[in-house]
Amino acid sequence: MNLHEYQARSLLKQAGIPVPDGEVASTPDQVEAIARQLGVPVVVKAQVHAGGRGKAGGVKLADDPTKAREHGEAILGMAIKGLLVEKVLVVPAAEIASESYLGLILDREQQRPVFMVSAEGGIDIEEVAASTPEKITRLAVDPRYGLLPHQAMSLAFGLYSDFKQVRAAAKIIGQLYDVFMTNGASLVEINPLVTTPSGEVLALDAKMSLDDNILDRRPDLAALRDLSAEDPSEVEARNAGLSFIKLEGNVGCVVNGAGLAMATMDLVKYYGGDPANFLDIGGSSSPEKVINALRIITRDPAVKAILFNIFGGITRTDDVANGIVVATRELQVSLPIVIRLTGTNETEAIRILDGAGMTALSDMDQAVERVVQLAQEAA
Amino acid sequence: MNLHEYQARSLLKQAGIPVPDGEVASTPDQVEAIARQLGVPVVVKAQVHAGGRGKAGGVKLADDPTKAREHGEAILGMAIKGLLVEKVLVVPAAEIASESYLGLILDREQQRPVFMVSAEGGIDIEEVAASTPEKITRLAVDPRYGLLPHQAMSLAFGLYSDFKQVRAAAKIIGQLYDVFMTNGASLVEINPLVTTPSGEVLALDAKMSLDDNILDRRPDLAALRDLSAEDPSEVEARNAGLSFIKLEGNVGCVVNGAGLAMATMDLVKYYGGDPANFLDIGGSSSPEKVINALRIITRDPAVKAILFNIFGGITRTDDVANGIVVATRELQVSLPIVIRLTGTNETEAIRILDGAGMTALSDMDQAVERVVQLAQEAA
Amino acid sequence: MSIWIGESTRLIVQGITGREGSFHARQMLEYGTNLVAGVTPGKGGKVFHETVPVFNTVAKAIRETGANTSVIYVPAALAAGAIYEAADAGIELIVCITEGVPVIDMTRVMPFILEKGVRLIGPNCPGLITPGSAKVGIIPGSICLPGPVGLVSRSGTLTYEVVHHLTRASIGQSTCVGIGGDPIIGTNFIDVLRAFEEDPSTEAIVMLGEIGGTDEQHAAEFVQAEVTKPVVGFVAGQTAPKGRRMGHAGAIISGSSGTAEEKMTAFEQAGITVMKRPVDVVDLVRARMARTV
Amino acid sequence: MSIWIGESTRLIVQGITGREGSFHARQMLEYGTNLVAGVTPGKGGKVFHETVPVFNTVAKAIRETGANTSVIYVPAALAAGAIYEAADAGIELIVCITEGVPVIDMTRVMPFILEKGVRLIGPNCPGLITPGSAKVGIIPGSICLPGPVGLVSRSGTLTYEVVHHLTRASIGQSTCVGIGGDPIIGTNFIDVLRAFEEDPSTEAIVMLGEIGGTDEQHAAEFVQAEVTKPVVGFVAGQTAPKGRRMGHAGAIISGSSGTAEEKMTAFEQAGITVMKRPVDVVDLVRARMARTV
Repeated sequence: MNLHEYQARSLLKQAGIPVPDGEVASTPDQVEAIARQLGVPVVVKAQVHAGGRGKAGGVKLADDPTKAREHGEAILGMAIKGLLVEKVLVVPAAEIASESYLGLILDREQQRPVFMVSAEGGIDIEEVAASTPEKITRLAVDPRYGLLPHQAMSLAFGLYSDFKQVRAAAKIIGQLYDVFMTNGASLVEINPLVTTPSGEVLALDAKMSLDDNILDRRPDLAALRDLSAEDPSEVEARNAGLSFIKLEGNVGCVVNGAGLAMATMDLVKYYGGDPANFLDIGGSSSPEKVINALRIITRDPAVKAILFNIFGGITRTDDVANGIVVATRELQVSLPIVIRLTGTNETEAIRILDGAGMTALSDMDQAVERVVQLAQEAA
Repeated sequence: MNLHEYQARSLLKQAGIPVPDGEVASTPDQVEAIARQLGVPVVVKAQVHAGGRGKAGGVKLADDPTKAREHGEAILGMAIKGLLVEKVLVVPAAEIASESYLGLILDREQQRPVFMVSAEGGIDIEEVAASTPEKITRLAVDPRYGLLPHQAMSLAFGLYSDFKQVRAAAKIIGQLYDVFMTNGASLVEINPLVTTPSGEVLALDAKMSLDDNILDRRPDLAALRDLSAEDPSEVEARNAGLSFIKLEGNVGCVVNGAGLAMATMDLVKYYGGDPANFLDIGGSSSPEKVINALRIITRDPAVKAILFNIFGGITRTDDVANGIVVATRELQVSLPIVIRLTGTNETEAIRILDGAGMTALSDMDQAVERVVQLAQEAA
Repeated sequence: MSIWIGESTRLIVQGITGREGSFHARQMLEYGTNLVAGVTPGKGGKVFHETVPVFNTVAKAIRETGANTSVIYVPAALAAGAIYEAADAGIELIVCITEGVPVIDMTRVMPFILEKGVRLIGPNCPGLITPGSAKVGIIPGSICLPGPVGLVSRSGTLTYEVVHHLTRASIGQSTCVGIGGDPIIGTNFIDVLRAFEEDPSTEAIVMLGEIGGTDEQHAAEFVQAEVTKPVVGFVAGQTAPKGRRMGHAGAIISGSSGTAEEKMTAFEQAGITVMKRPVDVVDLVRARMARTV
Repeated sequence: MSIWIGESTRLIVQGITGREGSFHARQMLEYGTNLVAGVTPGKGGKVFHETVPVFNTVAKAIRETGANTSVIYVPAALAAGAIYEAADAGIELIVCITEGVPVIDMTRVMPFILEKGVRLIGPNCPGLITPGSAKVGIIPGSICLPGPVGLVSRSGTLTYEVVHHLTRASIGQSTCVGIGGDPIIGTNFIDVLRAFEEDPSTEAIVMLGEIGGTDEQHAAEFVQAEVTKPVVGFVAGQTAPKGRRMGHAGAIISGSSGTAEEKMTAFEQAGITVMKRPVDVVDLVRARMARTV
């Protein structure tokens, strides 16, 4: 789960990391009021889960509160990479002497949190990473011992030559590690970490992603989820215990298991079709899950045909068959449906579908070819 | 540093361990008032750094507040193993179904915290340890991973058969580990850990010792030191940066280094004398340290002669010589003093002593023989 | 012959009295797996399915039954604790089926596992099966057939799909291993490839990867350098968009890294024959095995 | 010859710009020790005593000077961090002089040291000296003499006393090691005894113990089982009362365990000749060495 900048900076602040003042606004009036209260100049920043906000016009400097309001009007409601901006963060414009980059990710290969630090921070960090990777220092932390003092110091020595700033940065690096571990993050970034002309070290922007698996034990973090920033279908799917991602095609897919779901999408493409979604109903699938899955998929007007691809292992195919029968009846689905079922309780499943006037295929390729053809005919 | 029971139980309580209510009193009036407030029966318990309080009459049950007051009168001001009781803890008398023992120590050999747990707790735990050590389960904790859930459970399964009690005990065991580690303890004990007839698990008594080295970084814990429970000379010595322990003999010893100080005491004994103290002035000894050392030793009326035994390494013997000259003049010491100096700046030291009409020996055995003889003559 | 599980397996189920644990314990028993005990704290002394004793702790289960393998079906919040317990008690192979284990838990579990010299498979995996001999996890026994193909996969049902094709074509399997779809897992492709390479009963290897991370690329390098047996591979997620988690916590393409294309290229460069569709497994395995005989 | 330090020692001082560190750095230089660098964060680029470069980190000091040994004089609160840094950077022998290190810090430092395969001496110790060759720590060089006796001790000035007696009697030392008086220390008696046993230049061993713990008892068992060279021992604290910490954090008799009597008995049973007084070392070492020649 991605956090908004304003949420991430508040977690950083709680950990003691120096972050400039700032408030979130969702109306131009609020933007103006905050600008007055903080004192100008201020920066108005779109709060949206997308990179490249600055280049997209989502970050603007204002020299007076009225100008801040205008920026608020312009940014609130704009779309950045397809995402609607519903909130802006208003912060005092900091005078900047230098910009560094401080990142901490969970590294799959090393199976540890790994710092990535560069004295060349700012908006072009991706370019630094691509063209001069040697300018990024990487350091893995052994979670059994935690971040050791000399590790924080050595990273900080890589950023600054002034020892006061080195110490300040080392402290921030330690706090960043704590934020990461205590909140079960998969990524935390401060970009830029700036020095001011007076020598202070400040976190000017913050980015943070959490491991979804931590949310069960941390309702406080789960509450940070911004449903308005997500596709409503995906929110609905998650609430129903489904794993769903909307795509651009016209073949709706209902599959059990993430790997098989991806392979099914790939096969749709292989046979010349275009998948409308990724959807995994999971292992122990009740009829309700099938109903919810079908409801979400049929709401997408682009979908022209629907494929069920179920390999019964833990999943009982008769459960799924029951779900399909009930769902199509309840939702009055008029789209063509192709069903592929095999595995656990397959005979019973076929009997159930038969009784409802539906047929099931047992071969995946055959089913995918068929649904692609139906979708093309309907388009 | 040893904590009083009431201090230890308050740390346990902060960590979430269930501890019965209770208040500390230093007057019989307070004892009576607390007994009224808690409701009788209550137990009045001497707060003193000594084991065997119960057998010494320092723990008494009272059925009514007046009786509690009488117990308070009897216990406050009594001496247990030479220590004056200045405070009592008043707690409600718990109904007890079973008594267990829960201890956690820092084990030198394993270099880890080690739990010691026994289903046979209560006042006779020392006897259990001596006669049936197999009834005490030991479990070392790797501080890199902390106490693992199954370790706490397995200890708890050793105590109780009722699963609710097992779970409660496992939770307490986890909290005890946290108390130990966060406060830099060298020992924490709950004895007894009781079950009540209604099935609750409670810590009825608590004992805790802290590593003195942790106190510098934990002023909150350093503040728990009860100076009234210690020998005033030892308090004064500690404040002066000296390591001092009062003994029963008549030969005062001033030595640099703990090992040499012990060896000096042993040698006093070897030559038929009796050391009056252990005193280590430490490595970098200023003249002030010598003055303070001499002041503390001469205050003991039992001391009949004083030995300085200084092996100059880091310690500059001329510093010590200066200290001796100033101190004997300032304090007008009339006791015989034997000085043994050797090592760093020894020539200068002898010159300084010479100038003040004092002589120094360079041989330890010779010096000890001499001071023992002088003490015997003066006795 | 097989890898890691077989006739000498003495299995315990951690969480045997739970819904998932009891269902799959029964399946494993029915398949003929040597299930010697169950563990659920607080249920010690009970008997599961009339034959399997239940203990409060793994240590006790080992003492009483000589167990050497454990499969874990406890809730996500307790999974790390269950792994620690099994490893600490002396279990040699731990298979963690539980999904949703916080990755932060795994960063501490992994060094513990390595220090103890224990093999962990998973978490969030379907486990493994040696057809005709032992099943540890949730892979349906009915779709498997004893034979010469070793299979390793990051997913569950996609594995079943591929195994199903093999079995229908009468190509049996030595052992099928699902290593799981999480970012941090106990056993990776290379571990399984090495075991198959050393296992005399395995003659060919099928490897099912997916988008996310670089495990497949490293595995490809390993195959090129160390594996003499024929390998056929697949990568799921060619149509997956960047930056989105495709179900599995590990199946996410970040930046330009972790794409299916990149992985398939790595496979081809390493001499791994790449399947375009799951069904291709049959022809490709046949062709590669024919060539090596 | 000697153990652990000598001609090949390339020493750094952590905390070289502090009061203690700079004083003893000068002493070590004067003794002829190969002191190649100092480390104090924030003082990188300075030069100590006109010849010794100061670096911000141990890693940099090693890169620039090839250091292999470190001695630590930082404040107690920073000591654990300094040990981690030296071990992490690749130092092979770390000597921590700092006293007052919280024991809880050492419970985490020790497994780190062991994983890295590094030798730590101390904390709260006087360090070690190979007379005529290298001095790492605070043992006064002037009282030592090169020769055949290896000495190991838990204390500081008591060591000097005993070494002084040996030197005055023209009995030189191979290496003198002060292991420190804390409850948790990096190197114990057995480690040093083993090294002396293996060191061809050491012909006899002097071992100075004190009350508290059971290290001396274990060392005695080790001597009986594994040491062929003559060993002379001493135990300080015969007159110490129970339950009181005699200066050293480790010198405390708890219950009936850790007494001087118990330890002296263990020594005698193991064939270690026990000194009654420090001065006895001369006669006893002479006697034991004469017998073995």
